[in-house]
Amino acid sequence: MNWTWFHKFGSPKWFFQWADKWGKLIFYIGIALFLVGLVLGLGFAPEDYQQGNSVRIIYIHVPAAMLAQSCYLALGVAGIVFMVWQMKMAPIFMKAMAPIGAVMAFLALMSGAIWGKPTWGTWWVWDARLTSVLILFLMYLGIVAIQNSFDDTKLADKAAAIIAIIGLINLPIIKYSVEWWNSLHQPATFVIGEKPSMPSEMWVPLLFSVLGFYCIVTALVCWRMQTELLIRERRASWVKKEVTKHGV
Amino acid sequence: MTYLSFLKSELLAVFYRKQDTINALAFFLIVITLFPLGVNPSADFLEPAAGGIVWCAASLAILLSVESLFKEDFNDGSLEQLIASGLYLPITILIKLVIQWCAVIVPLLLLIPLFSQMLFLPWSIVHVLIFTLLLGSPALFLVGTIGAALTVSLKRGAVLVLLIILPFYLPVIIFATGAISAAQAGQDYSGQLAILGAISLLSLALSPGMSAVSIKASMN
Amino acid sequence: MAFESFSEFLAMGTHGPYVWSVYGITGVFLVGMVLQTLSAKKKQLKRLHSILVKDVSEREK
Amino acid sequence: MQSTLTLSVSNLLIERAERLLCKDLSFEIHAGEIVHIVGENGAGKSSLLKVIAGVLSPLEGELFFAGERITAHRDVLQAQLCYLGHLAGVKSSFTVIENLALHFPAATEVQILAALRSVNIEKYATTPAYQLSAGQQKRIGLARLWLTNKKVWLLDEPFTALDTKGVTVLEEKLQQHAELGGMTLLTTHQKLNSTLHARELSLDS
Repeated sequence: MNWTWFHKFGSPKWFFQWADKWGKLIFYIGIALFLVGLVLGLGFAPEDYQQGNSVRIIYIHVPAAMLAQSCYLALGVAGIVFMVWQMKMAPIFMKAMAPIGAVMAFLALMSGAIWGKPTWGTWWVWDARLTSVLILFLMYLGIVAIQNSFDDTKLADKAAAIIAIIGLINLPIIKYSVEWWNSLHQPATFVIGEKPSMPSEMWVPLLFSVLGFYCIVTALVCWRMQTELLIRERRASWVKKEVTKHGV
Repeated sequence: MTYLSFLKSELLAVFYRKQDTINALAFFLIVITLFPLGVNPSADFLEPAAGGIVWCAASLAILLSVESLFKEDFNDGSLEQLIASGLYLPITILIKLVIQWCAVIVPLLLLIPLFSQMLFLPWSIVHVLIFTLLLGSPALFLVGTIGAALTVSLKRGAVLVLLIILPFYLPVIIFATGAISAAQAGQDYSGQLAILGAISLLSLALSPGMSAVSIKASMN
Repeated sequence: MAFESFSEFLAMGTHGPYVWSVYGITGVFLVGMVLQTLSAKKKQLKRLHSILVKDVSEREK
Repeated sequence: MQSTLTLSVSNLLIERAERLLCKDLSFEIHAGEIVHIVGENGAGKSSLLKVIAGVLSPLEGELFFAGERITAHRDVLQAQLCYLGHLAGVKSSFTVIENLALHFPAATEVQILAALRSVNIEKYATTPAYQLSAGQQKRIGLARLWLTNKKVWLLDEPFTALDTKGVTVLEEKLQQHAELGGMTLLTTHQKLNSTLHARELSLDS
């Protein structure tokens, strides 16, 4: 297998220029996909026979929840990459990613709670999915807190990486424990966002929306990494060149 | 410095810091008192909630006692000496932790029969509570140590440790209280105990090494 | 089309407030994130640029 | 044997809190030498000692001791190392004797008392350290020099908080250590007695 792409992403200069070239395109593609998903989902998808039109919240809830999980997964993997291979880009990626993941977890919680009101009659139900997202949100807050608590960037990077790795190991344990705990306390009546067989009118817009979210988050992370790179590599000659090129 | 002399001096340190152990137990007692006063003192509420209350109180007390595990050593230079001594850091951390565990958990276990009566936990269940504490608390100590090691150079790290470590305590709390409620319902609880043991073993495999890395990163 | 008219679309049966508040809040957060990200990048570029200009002018002196 | 006891440092790069302390630092210390690290405040004197002791890691560079590469693992050096940092690692709740017993489990009480006599704190042997003054606490750390048989001494500001008599005693000890084939690397703002023949190593570029 050819690993040059991996090494290229490890080079700050190469990444900065790559993000300059592709960031905007990815962002616009993401927006387009998301809008298509929204139009299809809000206007054309059928309403649910049980939940009525509130099911349309799925086009926000599911992508946000998926992103929240994927982002934490990515954080953990970046933590391992940093601790094992000392790759310089990994903590920059983590710094850019953590707040976005936290926002995604928050959006999933918020949409889940609002969806819960017409579905269950209360804003909050301690169901397995909402509870795990809540814990995930807390774990994000921990990582963001630790990233911002140290004056020494190196120590902050290492601390965040270690916590992300422990989080990655813990994630399946937490998920399993919460599901088990949930089955103990309330037999599942019906779980939001999960249908045995979803009609294509529903999952096609969902797919668009999910892909759109992924693209938007990718673009955002690229841009935030650029900012972080500018801060950390401010003395490097390539940064000076980029700064003159961008002008003001 | 040898492992044995380090062990002796740690025992001595725990002996001199008796007040810390007493503080942890007092904190535990206060949290337990909060529930009857703050929620409901009737046996109807307390009996099913007892396991959860004890475990929440224990988690907080343990985390607070672990949080400052390396603080004093960091501030007086002992930690530097320990690193420069050539002893294998993960092992010394483990020694420290075992002593701390004994200092906090042993008195706690002795007091558990008393506390469980205050919470109306039936006598026939008390031993299950003790089992869960024996099997689950090592995981809490081990995971908490990583947080303590990471924040050792911070002046005010206590809240940060609580924030980053408590989410990792949730599975332990869930399975521990699960075992207790299973026992209360007259069901088999050995599965939950086995999971608690497994989590503790996993933490034992990971925590000393990660704590050592964290401590080394914190030196300046 | 799942809806007969635009007003029906807005009402979403009886679930309009729920659906639209979710989409509204999400929109605010997404736009906020994008603006914050771009402005942070711009601010950093500007800061570095001003330092660079100062350096160059000092060297010329 | 003495000729193999050499500590050498090559192309060391030390960074602390994103500040470059030293770059391309190379030097060698041989048995019987006393090296005095000089440099301005914040030049990285303490950090250099910590890097050699293994407390901090250098960003770049290599360390060798007795012919072995010790950059990644300092075990070989640490087996021969007595490091006294800016903070001497004195536990305030321990008595003076208990503090020393941690480092010298094999030492008898007579030996420890003799060491305490050398640094003039014998009468406080069973006093908890927190009751002692800063200078007396510093002497607890220094007393280790009279108990240790380690060859490599790294001393960070050993003379602060010592009176003139204490300084003389410590200088004599350093002299004796050098004559016995030990090596000393120390930082101090004080002018060292010329009889020590200390070699100066400057960190200022």
